[in-house]
Amino acid sequence: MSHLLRRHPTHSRRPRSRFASPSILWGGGIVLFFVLLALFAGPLTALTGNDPYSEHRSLLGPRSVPLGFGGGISPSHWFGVTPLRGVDLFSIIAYGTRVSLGIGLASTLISVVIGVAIGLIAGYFPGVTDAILSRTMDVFFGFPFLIFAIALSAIVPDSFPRPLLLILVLGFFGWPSIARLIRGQTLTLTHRGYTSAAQVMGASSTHILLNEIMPGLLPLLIVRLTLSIPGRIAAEASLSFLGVGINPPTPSWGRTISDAVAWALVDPMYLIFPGLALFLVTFGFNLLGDGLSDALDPKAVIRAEMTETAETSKTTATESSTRNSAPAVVQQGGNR
Amino acid sequence: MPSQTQALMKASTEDETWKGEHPIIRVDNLSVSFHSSPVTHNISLRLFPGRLTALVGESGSGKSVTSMALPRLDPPTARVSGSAVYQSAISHEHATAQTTKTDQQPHISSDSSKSSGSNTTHSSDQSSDSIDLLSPNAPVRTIRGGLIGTVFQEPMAVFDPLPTIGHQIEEALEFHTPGRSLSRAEKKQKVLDQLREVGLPDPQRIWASRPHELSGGQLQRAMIAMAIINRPRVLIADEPTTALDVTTQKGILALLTRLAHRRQLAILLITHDMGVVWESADYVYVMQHGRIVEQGPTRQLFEHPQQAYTRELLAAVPRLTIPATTPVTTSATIPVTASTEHASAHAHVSRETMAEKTESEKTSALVEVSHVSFTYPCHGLFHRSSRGSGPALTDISFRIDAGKTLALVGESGAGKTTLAQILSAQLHPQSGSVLINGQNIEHLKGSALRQARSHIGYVFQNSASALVPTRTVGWSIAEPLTIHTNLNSSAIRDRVTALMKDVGLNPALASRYPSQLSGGQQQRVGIARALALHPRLLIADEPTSSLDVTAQKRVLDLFHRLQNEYSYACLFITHDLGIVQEIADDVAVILHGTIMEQGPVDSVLAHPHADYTRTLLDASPHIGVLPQPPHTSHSSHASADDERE
Amino acid sequence: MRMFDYILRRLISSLLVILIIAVTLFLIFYMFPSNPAQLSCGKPCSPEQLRRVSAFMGTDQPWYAQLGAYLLGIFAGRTFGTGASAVVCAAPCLGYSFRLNEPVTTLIAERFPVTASIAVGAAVLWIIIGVGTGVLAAVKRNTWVDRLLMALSAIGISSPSYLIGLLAIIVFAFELPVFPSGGYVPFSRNPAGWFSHLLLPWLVLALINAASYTRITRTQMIGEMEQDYIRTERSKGAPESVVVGRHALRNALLPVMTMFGLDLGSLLGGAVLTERVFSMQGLGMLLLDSVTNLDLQVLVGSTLFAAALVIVANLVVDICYSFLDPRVTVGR
Amino acid sequence: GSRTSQTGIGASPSSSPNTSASATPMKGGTLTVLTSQSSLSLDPATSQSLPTTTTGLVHRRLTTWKISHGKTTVVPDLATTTGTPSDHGAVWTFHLKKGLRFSNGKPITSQDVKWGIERSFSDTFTGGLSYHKQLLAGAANYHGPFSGQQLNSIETPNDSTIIFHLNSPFGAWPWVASLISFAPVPRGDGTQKSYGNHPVTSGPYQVQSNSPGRELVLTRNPYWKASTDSVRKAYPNRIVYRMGQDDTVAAQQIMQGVNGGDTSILGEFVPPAQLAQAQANPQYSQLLVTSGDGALEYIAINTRHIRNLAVRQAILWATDRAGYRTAAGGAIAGNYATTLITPGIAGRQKYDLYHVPTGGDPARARAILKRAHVTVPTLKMVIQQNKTEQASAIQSSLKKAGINVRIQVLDSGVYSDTVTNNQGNYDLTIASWQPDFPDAYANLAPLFSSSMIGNGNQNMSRYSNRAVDALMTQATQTVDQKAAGKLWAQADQRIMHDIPVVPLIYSHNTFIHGSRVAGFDIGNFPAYPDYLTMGLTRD
Ligand SMILES: Nc1ncnc2c1ncn2[C@@H]1O[C@H](COP(=O)(O)OP(=O)(O)OP(=O)(O)O)[C@@H](O)[C@H]1O
Ligand SMILES: Nc1ncnc2c1ncn2[C@@H]1O[C@H](COP(=O)(O)OP(=O)(O)OP(=O)(O)O)[C@@H](O)[C@H]1O
Ligand SMILES: [Mg+2]
Ligand SMILES: [Mg+2]
Repeated sequence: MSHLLRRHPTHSRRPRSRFASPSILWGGGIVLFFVLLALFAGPLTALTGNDPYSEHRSLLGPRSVPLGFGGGISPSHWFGVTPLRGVDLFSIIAYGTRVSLGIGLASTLISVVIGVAIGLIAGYFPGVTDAILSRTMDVFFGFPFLIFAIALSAIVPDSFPRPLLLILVLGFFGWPSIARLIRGQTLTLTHRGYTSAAQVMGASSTHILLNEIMPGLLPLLIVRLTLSIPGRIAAEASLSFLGVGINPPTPSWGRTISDAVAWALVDPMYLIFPGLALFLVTFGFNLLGDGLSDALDPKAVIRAEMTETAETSKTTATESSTRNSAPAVVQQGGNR
Repeated sequence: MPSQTQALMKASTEDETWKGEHPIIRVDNLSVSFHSSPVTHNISLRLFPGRLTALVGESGSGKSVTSMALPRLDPPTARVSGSAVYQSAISHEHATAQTTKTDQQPHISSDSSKSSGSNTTHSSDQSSDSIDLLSPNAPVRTIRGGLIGTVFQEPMAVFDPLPTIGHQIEEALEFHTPGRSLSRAEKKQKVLDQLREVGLPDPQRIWASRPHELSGGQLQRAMIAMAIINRPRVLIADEPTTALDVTTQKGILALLTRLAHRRQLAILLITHDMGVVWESADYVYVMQHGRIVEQGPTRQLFEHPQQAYTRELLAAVPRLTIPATTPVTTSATIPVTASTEHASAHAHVSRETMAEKTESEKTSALVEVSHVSFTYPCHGLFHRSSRGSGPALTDISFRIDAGKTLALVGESGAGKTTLAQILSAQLHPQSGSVLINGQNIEHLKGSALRQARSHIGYVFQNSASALVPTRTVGWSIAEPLTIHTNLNSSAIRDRVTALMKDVGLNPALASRYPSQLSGGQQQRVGIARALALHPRLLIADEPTSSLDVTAQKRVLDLFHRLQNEYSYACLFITHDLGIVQEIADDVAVILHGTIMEQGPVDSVLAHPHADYTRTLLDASPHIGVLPQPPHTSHSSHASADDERE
Repeated sequence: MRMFDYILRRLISSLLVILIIAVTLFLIFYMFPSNPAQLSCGKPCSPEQLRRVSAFMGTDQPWYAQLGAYLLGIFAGRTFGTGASAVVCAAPCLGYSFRLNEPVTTLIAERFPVTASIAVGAAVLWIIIGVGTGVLAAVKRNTWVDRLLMALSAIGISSPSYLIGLLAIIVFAFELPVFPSGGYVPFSRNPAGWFSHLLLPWLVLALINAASYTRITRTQMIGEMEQDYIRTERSKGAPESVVVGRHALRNALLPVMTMFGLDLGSLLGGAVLTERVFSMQGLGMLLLDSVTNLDLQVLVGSTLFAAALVIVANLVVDICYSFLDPRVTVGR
Repeated sequence: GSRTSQTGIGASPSSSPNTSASATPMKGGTLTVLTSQSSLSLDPATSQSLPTTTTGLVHRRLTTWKISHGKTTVVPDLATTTGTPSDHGAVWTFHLKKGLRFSNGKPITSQDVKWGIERSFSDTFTGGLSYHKQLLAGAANYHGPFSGQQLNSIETPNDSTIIFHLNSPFGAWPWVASLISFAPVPRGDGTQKSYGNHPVTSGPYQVQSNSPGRELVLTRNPYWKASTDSVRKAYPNRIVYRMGQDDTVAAQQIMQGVNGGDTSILGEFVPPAQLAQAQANPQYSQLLVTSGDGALEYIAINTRHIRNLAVRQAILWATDRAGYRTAAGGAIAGNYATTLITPGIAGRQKYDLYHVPTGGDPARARAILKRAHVTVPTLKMVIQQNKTEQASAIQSSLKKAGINVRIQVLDSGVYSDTVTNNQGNYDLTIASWQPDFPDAYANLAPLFSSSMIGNGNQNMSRYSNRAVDALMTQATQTVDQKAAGKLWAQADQRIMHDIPVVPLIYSHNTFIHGSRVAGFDIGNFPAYPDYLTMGLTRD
């Protein structure tokens, strides 16, 4: 129903142009690049005959530091090898994309779904519902996430896949902050005229939440989301730093970065490559988020159209016949 | 240069009442376009100090867009071309001396030379005091608020929701007071005085209130107060009285005229109410389709309308036709044009319905309100601004039968909107009951409530904020259909197109966002949405306040037609007694939250019992017997006119 | 009085929240593979000895009994052991650390100033930096200023705090030694030292946190700048600084404030990574050490304290919200 | 010495005496000890500290260790001799020196020593070294002195004489008497648990201020007399402990000499990255001091889970020790290990039962498994955070032999609990062990005695062999150290036949000290620097 009027002739070209802003293209491109990297980590690393597990001890010096330029960069080891064990760093990063991106996306998804749902409900239904949900958020806030993570890593059987555990932990502890933000915004949006209008129309709460309130939350939510994904990847890194991240040998950016920090002065490339990957992904998501929230903001659409109409005035001319085919409006004054 | 001066003289010498004065604002060839499609074409206007210039025209013709270009308050997407020059009134003598001859030809913008705009600033004798308003170097901050005060069309959204009204007005004062010359108390006092001047009854409370705690009319007056507090030279008032009841409207108009005279203020009054134009404007420009189609001194224009559109405008005004028995002397004035027939036909209908009513008295009413009282709770933990405000409604009772319309008229802030909100279960009364279709709506919950509400159409007073800003207006009109019907999308689209045509909107506008529409267009979107489901009860809160007479007529006809077709009950909130007479069967007059009197329209208007009703009737702008010398029609202001400062 | 009622109601429900957290913590510990007493049994440890230690520490009791004793202790105080060597923990007893030999309340009292110094200073910085850059980016939308700020904030967001922290130490404490590399000097002992030791952690935390504030502020500002009231402000002749600073910003700050309250609240409960990297013994390190050493009572005590801070922060945020946004009523 | 090697306050004999700065320390100055630990107990009853590290600075004992020219010997401390055995070594008598005083000025008597030992039996005070608790007669049901009971197996006939009655003869008692529990506590004092935060001291330093987990400041004890003490040099005027330090930052700080790093030492091993960094820089490498063969690092195989000897053999053969060592930082990490008793312990016999190549022999491992017709399920290896790389190296070497290993990294507390509790829910773990005193008893018994399984004890292989138990008991009771040594060596080889562990390396601990720190020496035992002889040089 929401796309009802999008199919109107004048709209036929909007979806393409609206979502074709440079931010979306660049951001989407970067994100896509990493998604592809994750998917094709196998074939890609196979090009040089590497995998993220094999040790290349011959490439290490007597102090277990990679020999050669830039941490052992060579045609067969594009990013060099790691100190101590001489594992191919490119393979680690390529395979690590799976874990890191997976954790970032999946846990964010969980948090956002729970957080938005609970935030909306708490903000929209005052009184008991709000009180109960808000206090639940308090419990989660008050509960040290780290402690929980550490405890869980001890309690949960090790046969339970660690990445999944991290996704769940990060997901279930990440929602309250989203929920609270959403709740606050919902409180404000509930008092907007158009929300009352929908209520008076007899719209169900679901309808109002989805159609009146959600769109108003979107810009904030998208920003929060794009902040969240890299935040989760970083959180995985922090957990690794404290020793409760992904278990070896599964490669992950977080663990690699946390291991590499100490080597910053000895083998800087060990830190720079995964750090750069993390930064690029963050940057990509942020660009994408900025672009998306612009694309979803009607005022921005209007602005975009402005420049666009100038460019595509020809197409508009041909379309105007279609537009006019809609029965002309009656009574614009009688004498034209 | 020469052509410029000529154009200027042409404009300024059209009528002897201008006394050869020099325009304070000259607009030439102003065109505004949105994404390279123009909405106004070569508009030329003159504003004179001490004069009230009216800009009338159909909804969406570009009135707001044109006027907002002067203080450069157009949306950023607007492209403005042409010229607009401000010239201080000091050096007017020269121009006055040159005024020699009267040009009776309407000054159509397309006549004037293209080059005029750029030259104005270099006019030799006034260069020091003239400001090119559209130049990028124009001192916008001095212009806005200081030279040009602005009253916006939609009063509900114009205030920052967080600070108090008093604070926001004080701030306007600060921007144009050099240094810190005013103490806090002084500022507050000034603001309170100004609030009182615009006719707000309890300035202290208004001062301390937040925007959401005020009624539409209260906000509108606060806006006016804010616009004039710095004594600007020019005031642009975009439909400043739409949310006001007639008495207040009259007061505001009187105030504006007084200000114009006293302070030598040039006022550009945008309105669709020809009655208002007649009563207060000195000069009128008529706009249609983005062009000025006709202009002239008020009387002349009313007496000899040249353009068909102008005539139509004049004809379509719903006139207050008061039966002979009324004590009001102006009652006999019957419009010049053909609406007599219609009005009497309608009167007939009302009489019929009255007869039916007595028969059906025992059948249950569609709406039955008994002994409803409501007081706004004190909001927030810290905000005690509503302290001292008494109950918004006290002991309200009335009924509306199916197929009948009850008009609710009353002072601004009387509690009309509050009552409408109670009827639609947005607010719950502290006492009393509201039965709709026999159900106590207050006790309904969940799907029962939603079901009940699907039979209620509600036109919001603040049409702009009642539309989702992130959705196209087509979506908004379709919303009730998507909620309550299973129509497929093409059926819905057809329905939306039909509805838009019904209310006089070009269906092509369906793909626009609310912010891209004019005030009247937004309002009609709201009406179309309310009618989408053929409600059994229609609550319309000042649904035509922003509409020009043609559009208004169209909407009222639509209401009639649909009511005949679906025989819904209607609560119609308005302040226009003319509309009341045209559309309503019964009328309730509300003051300070209490119904002063109610009954069939004709009998109430003919035999008003309550003093307030009488005041209302007196205050209603009547287009008196035409032609009428302007001096007599303005006699009430005459004394004020003399007190020039 | 509404205010008072509301706060009272919130405080009562907060007690429930605290209780739930305490129960959960005890439950989690109960699920641990075995007895924390093992760690303080000594080397070598006989079963008999282990039993005694367990009895002394109370870990031989079922979890609910331990929890009950713990909760009771908060109000009535507790005594561990008997006779001359009994450990008395006066009410409000949040537990006793058998590892550090101090009541948890004492530990918290010692550590809180450290964490508070870090948190408050960083918070002040990041709210200024974050909101400032956010407003700037919004005002300069789509210019290179905006892009630069967005890129910088992307770096901030994508950097784990320990990474930035360690790199900052390497650069500012070692390569060009202008700041101390870590540690905490109490303000009372040496204000200048306090400041210089805290500057680096403040900056690091502030930069990282500011990044998300930049973004949120920017988005909100852009939204507000398109509202109708902005036009009204301009029509009054308001200088752009007032339009942006006084009106748009105030409206835009509402969600920012929600976030800020929470962030500050939880940071006051311990800035684990920052404290660790900068070797500052605040609540975060206390908490971390207590997990690492299975020091249950310290863990519960400091968690409850942190939780209380968060709850208070939430309450303050909610009250502020109703104060700042008159349309919202908290006591509904 | 300990379960996990990083107690920083721990204990080995080896080849080269590792002396750093040749300059002799001066008297005075403030020495800073940076440590990542979050607690430091100075309570004689609860500490597990070595005599040559922190507690050695504040507490004297009956005997203590002297490290000179790389040799570690037990020497008299408070006592005049290292103890006189009688009754075949089941009774030991000590006499106190004259003129000994506590930091509060009171004279130190034999009752104070007795009180200190008795205190360690109290239920309140647990967590210390408990070797004496199993050895002293009649101690099983003793609950400490606070309820008025005395431990009768400790006699104090006069103020300067103290006599110990043991369950059975115990030859290494002089070493036991050097442990922290034998430090005096003023009689009647120290009833409170927090005593360890501000103890009355007998060594050259006393506690000036102590905020647990954060900072400890030691200043001179005016009542300590150098004339009564042959070991402690007491150079610095003040010693400050900074706890909870990030070891990477601390090592860097010391290397670069910023922020007082020049007068500081790091309480832990140098982290691998900083180790590599310092080795590469001649200026920094001077600051490093590496011990000789210290703790034994090994893979403990949970013999309760992996009962099949063939599997344990396969693991032994598959293990790539060279890979392990590389992952631990290279040659500097230590020498390859084949025996269980570490070099430098009296009686150790060097042997190599299997002659596994250092890089492992996965083919042989496969062959063993094939011959035994076993398929090995995926094995669970629990490790601590700091062993991640090494564990990964082991994992990949076992994989070559077809043995899959799943690594679980655990936080230190949880790790300790997991490997020492009664369930033993793991198959493999990487551990290292440095004895608490240089005696084969402390080397083997805690790791392989069946009484040391679970309950928080260190037999992580959960190895239980009656013959070995008997052999160890016999060795323990042998007072003649030579004869005992033979028995221990026999036990060593006997255990290795069962392969409950795979010995990896004898770790070399590398420490770092500031450029102005001198006397930072590591003897053959323990593989930790001697805090008692450290001091600052003149600028
Ligand atoms: N949310 C609120 N809180 C407190 N007072 C309110 C609130 N809303 C309205 N009021 C007050 O209640 C009174 C009635 O308001 P209402 O909106 O019903 O007036 P109205 O008759 O619709 O006026 P108008 O014609 O100006 O729209 C006014 O004095 C107004 O200031
Ligand atoms: N931001 C915008 N973008 C695109 N079109 C716009 C925008 N604002 C106004 N318009 C269009 O410009 C035309 C003139 O609008 P304007 O607001 O001036 O009308 P108006 O004469 O004030 O009408 P009303 O009496 O209904 O307020 C309308 O057709 C409107 O739809
Ligand atoms: Mg308009
Ligand atoms: Mg109203």
